[in-house]
Amino acid sequence: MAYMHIGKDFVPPDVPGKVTGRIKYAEDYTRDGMVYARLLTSPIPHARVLDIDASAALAMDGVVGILTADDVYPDGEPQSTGLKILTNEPTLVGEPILALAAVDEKTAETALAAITVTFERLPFVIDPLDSLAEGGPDAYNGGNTFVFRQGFVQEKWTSDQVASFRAGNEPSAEAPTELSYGDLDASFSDAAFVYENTFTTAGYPHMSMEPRSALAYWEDGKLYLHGGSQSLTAFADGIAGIIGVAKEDLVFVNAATGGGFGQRARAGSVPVYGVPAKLSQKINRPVMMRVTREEEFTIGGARQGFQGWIKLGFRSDGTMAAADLWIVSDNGGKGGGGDAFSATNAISIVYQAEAVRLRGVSIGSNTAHRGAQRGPGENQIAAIVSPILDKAADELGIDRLEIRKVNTPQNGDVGGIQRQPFTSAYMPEALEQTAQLFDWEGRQSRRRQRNGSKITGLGIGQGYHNAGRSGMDGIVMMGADGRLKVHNGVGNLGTYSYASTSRAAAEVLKMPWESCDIVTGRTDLHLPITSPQDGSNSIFTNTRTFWGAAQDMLAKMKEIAASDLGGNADDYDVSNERVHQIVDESVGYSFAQVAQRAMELGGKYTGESELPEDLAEWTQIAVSRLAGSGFMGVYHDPAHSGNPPGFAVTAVEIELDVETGKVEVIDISSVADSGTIVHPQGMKNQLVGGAVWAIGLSVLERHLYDPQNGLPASTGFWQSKIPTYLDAPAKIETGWVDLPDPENPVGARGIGEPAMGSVSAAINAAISDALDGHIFNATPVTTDMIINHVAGISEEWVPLAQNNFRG
Amino acid sequence: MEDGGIVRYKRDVWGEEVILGVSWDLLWVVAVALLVLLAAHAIIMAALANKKMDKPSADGRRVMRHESIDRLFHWVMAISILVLIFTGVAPIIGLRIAWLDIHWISGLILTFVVLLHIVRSLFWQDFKSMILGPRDFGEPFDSANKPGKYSFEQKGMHWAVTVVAGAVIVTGVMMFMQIDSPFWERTNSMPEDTLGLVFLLHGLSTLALVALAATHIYFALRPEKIFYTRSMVSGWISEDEMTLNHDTSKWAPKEAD
Amino acid sequence: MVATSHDVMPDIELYQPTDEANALALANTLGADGWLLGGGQDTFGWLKDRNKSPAAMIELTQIDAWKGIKEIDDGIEIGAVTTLTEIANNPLVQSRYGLLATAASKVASPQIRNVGTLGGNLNQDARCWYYRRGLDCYRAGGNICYADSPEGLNREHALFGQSRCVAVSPSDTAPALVALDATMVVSSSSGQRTIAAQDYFLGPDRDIRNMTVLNEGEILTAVRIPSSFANAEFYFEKVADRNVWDFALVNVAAAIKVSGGVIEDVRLACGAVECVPRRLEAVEGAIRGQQRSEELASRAGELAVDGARALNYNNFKVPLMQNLVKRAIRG
Amino acid sequence: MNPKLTRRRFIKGVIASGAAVTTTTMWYVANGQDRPAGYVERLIRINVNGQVRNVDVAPQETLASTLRYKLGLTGTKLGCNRGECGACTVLVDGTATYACSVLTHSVKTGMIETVEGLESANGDLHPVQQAFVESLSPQCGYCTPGQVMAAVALLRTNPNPTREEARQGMSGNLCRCGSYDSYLDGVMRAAEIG
Repeated sequence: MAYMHIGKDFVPPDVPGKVTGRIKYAEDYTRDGMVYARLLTSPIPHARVLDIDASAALAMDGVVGILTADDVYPDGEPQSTGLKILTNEPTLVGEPILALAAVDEKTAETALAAITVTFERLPFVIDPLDSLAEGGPDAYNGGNTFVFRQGFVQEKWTSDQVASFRAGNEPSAEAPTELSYGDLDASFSDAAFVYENTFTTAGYPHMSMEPRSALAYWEDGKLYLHGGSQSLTAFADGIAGIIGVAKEDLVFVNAATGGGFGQRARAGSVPVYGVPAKLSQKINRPVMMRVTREEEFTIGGARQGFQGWIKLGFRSDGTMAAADLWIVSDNGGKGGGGDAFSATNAISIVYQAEAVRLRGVSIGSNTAHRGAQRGPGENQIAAIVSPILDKAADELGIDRLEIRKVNTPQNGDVGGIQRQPFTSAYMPEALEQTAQLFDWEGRQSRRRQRNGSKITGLGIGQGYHNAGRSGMDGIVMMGADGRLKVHNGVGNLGTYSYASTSRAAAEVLKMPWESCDIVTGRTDLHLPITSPQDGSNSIFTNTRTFWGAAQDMLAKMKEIAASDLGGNADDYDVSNERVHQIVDESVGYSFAQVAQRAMELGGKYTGESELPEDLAEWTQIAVSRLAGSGFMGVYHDPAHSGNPPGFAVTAVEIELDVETGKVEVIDISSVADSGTIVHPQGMKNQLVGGAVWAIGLSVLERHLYDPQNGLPASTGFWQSKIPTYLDAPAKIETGWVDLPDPENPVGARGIGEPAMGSVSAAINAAISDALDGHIFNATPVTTDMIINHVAGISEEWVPLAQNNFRG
Repeated sequence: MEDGGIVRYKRDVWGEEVILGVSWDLLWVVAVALLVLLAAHAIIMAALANKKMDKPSADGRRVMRHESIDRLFHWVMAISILVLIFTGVAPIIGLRIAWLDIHWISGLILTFVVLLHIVRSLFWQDFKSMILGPRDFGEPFDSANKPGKYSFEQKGMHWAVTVVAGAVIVTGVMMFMQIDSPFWERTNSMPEDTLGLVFLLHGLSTLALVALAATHIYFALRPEKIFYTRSMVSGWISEDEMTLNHDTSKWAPKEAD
Repeated sequence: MVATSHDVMPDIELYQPTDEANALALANTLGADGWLLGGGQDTFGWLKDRNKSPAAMIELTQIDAWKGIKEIDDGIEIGAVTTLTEIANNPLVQSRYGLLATAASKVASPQIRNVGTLGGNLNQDARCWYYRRGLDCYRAGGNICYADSPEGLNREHALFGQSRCVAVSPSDTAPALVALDATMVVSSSSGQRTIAAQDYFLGPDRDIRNMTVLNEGEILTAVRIPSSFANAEFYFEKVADRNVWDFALVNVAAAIKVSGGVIEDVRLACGAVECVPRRLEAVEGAIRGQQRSEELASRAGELAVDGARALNYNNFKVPLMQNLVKRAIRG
Repeated sequence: MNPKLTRRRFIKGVIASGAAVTTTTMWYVANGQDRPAGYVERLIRINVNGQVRNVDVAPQETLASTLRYKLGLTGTKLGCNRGECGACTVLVDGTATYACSVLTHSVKTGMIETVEGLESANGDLHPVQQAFVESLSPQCGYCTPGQVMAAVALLRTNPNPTREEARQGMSGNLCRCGSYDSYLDGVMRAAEIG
């Protein structure tokens, strides 16, 4: 289908501001009378605050005030895992205890040193398996896991069960969570090749470039909060509740966000914005809370680590008969994360396994809190499964691309524990296109070729994430100038989907992009609710809402034109910013005129009546404030059916140096199946960005906590090993299938997360390939692991260790 | 880290203040105090010197005071203690030498020798001769009351050294167990506050040992006492020296060969 | 308490002397509470964290006499505050002492090399994260090592010369200078002394608080590289987790004179395996005068790790060091 | 007594009392001397983006603090404040420098360029900025000002870099979004249109 805007590049309105430094992030704002707040955080992994003596600090020149958990929670802290605004019961080193405001940051830091906090030290644990073992310490007060509606629970295995698991055996303990479909035993008995082993994947921090600094001030009863988030209205909706301010009294200002990667999608993972909000309320001054890189690490969240056991069975034709998983998920010091379930779903979906079972439990450790991180679950497991798939291929004498083809999901298939049908699936096309782009066949001659100490490894991998939601709201407005204003509550974290989805509205009205404005960046511009911008859903979710809102406006235009100029509504169409009769284009209104008429008519045309049912409360507030101010198109999106998958396929070539253990990624070719491509440059950015993230997951990034004292070692970019320019290849090849999805008006599905998983799967497969099929069953595979493997050294580390990855 | 006069404090791994060890400034306090006291003593002795004291003759019949084995023990102890003091103090005063291995090796030697000495003194030596009783305290004030084999001062010095060296050795061994050695790999099993206490005691007893060693050496070199030092080398003292300084009814040494 | 993550430079005075005498006088009078400031790339983290609290900084980069690269009778002299970028790009260094040029080009990142100085790279403090976190460990004047224990995170730590502290020399240029038989020129208000590069660095056995022989009031003002190994065959390799902004897991620097396939003379040093750049004299002795060959290289590698004592998580450094030395000799 | 010990303890005491600034002053007063030459004055004039600005700069102040909090040039971002990310990259006499890791006093005689100073008088974007827009190089944009400045410095010394040279030249700038490929596209395009 030929579109005016969909599938075409454009300049998102915020890009010039980014290259000139003019666009403002939270910390770039100032306010008259603004004071600086800094946090005093827990030096102890698990403790209880017995006493806080801040008298000396408060007596210092320039100190304006402090905020403690008692100020924030006069009736006591919520008894659950999850970050608090401030706490008296820290469960990780670096958790905020109190905040102090002073005239400048230096004074605040000096004053903090004068505060004496008396702690009661409590038992702590860094490795979830140590907590599972009978008599092992619990990360939380009252248990080592938190069960919805049950509260804190103690989950314990016998020491022998833990030891046996660490020794590489299937866990024998009862699993609190068990999900499955199919006849596992029957399917395994059909298998010609069965692989079974324990595995571990490291948790690691999101480390967005922008620390979560925030500015807050109160003005005539309204809270103005400047902060960074992945979502705009969805985040504001949530943070209002956390801070305890009415939705209509919160103005959330968020023009740009310095990265999120899952951790700033929902307010629950950034409650620290409550600190400047509450503090400024207490001291009646605007408060800028500066957050350091180290604090960004400790409260910025991390990916869940897995300590797992996996068993995969393959038939002689290569099809995956069964997949059985037992996963202990690291819930960190603050809970959160459902990675194990997503991981299992991903195996079911990507390899179309006939029978699948997940047994699992989430256990706390006194480390950084866990939350969704780019492809949570799907991407860790992609890197674990891919080398196993290759082993099966080699054992069964099948080509490694072929075994993926025989297992590939496609149109009409179902997948996941719920056996949900896909809205559409073009993975076979993606596999084929990747093979072409990468010249998979041609490169086979290079496979395992040795050049000095370097061995070439080839790998191919697939990534998946559910990539679309529905049920949100859309608002478009038009004033007497005839310009289209898309009221947009999507967050701006660098995917530009806020802009590309807005173009669906322009598409409906066949308007030139120059005549359209995106209204966004602060919630007092009256923006509709939308889904949090996580789970690669924005493109699918919001093209639906903006398309719908524009359709509503289009219908209203035709109605007005028909009633004014004669004929029926469906005798009319739009083009060149006019609504006109199809037979005689001269009969019609310019958009400026029809908007004018709409405002004269009022009522449903200006949002004053006949609003769609089920508009979210947040949207209702926006609509009520916009009502009567202009020609309005408003829409509530009904639920879609089926699972809109985001798929990606990647092939890589690596060079592995057996003498240094270094893995250099030489070539990456990634192809996306995410329906119709809305914004090619944006799509390419997601693919290349995902590739760099994958290098981090596969060979670099990990958590380092000292089991002796619970102190974090990997608090900066350096020790977190964030991939640099020279850790990524100079060029990454990208492509896309670009076939439409029927459940989306423009045929689009998301891609952000799968774009990473496919590359991780390919890199870990390539590493095994270079080492004659040796499988590490771990991410990341670091330099030292490779050297030790080649040299036949076994380190003295604890098997399946979590959070002190290889020391 | 902060100095608090006698004790130095540090932050433990979680930021709580704990004892780090003794304040080494005390080393200079001890040094100065010793100089003053010993100098004073020397001056007084010099003043008294004109009051004629008959100096015993080293000639004539010789009696055995220290068996060769005991002399060997003494000198090995002496050397290891001096080495320990030097290697322990060197890094504190900023001497850049690889002191640690020498230090713990000398420490082990001292420990070993002390143990041997204890065993020997209990079963083979005349242990009673070193016992410090109430009557001994009158000795210095009554020229008629002469000591047996060991004078009040000698017993006092011996037992002071015993106590202090004991403390240094016990704490030293505990510290030794906190570093890597040929015998074990170190761990961090000892709590930091306990560790600090051990360091403090080791430091304090070291200071006392420095004082005692200096005093001991000073008196060993005093002209009126030098014959004792000679006896620690050659083993004998003259009958004259014996009768003048000791009560032969309390101590009847055998002939020196 | 260490319960705050600091981020702002606390009050510290700054002196910007423009002539040598003045700088040396300041260093002398300020002594322990004067911090010698080169490019500051190792300094500001310490100060922002408030883990080191000098009263004043003495900036050395305004003194032209201590900048630049010039020829001397026997070789070249490099001012201590010459930037790493200048050294990496200097034609003289590139042509005759490529080993140093390569080493300098491997340090950290371009921007850090742009302001970071040779002196700073040589004098930078240990990177052990426990120490950097501001814990009162042995090196900080305390009475404990958190890294050298069964559970300590010591993947980046020492294989040799551990003595209570197990931190390693983090410098990339230090091993290169040891291999080039360089001499350090150290000045103070009471005069000047020169020290061989390999004697310039101190292990914890001799001084657990300081990594060099510099005394209070002394300043490293220049480095002299003799012509003895000019234009020799050089090999430098740094292996780190990341290819930018990372410290070596192990690095190796070799200067080899070969004629007719025979190794006439050689100097070898490894970084990040000991608290000082480790000169491999035993290896040098064993291969000097030998026919260069794969076997000789392998033997050199084995000899290089003789006596290594691995901690719990750094066993991999043994084969890594062995391989790097092998590669250096193999060429 | 050992001078080392006593002096250190004296200093510790003073610093502990949070009065580091007065320490050396006290030392000189105590010794009846004037401050030695080289002591910095706080009021300085610095040239930023071609404009000479008078500003009161503390001795220990970093250039990033001066730019952001004294001159309001918030285009220069603080991603880590530790020289580990490059978001604060500015040019000092044309050399790419981490503004978070250099003292303002150390560069007060130099020509300082920030991302705000690149546009031409008539508001046209600098070729690098233009190319970054056309290549959609930025994602979240937080590292972008630093990437822009690094690219400007690179292209001044090497107007026509190979992609590999550009990769090396840009390598002091971290991008957590992983947009390296798109930034390199931008640098290569800038070299063309520049």
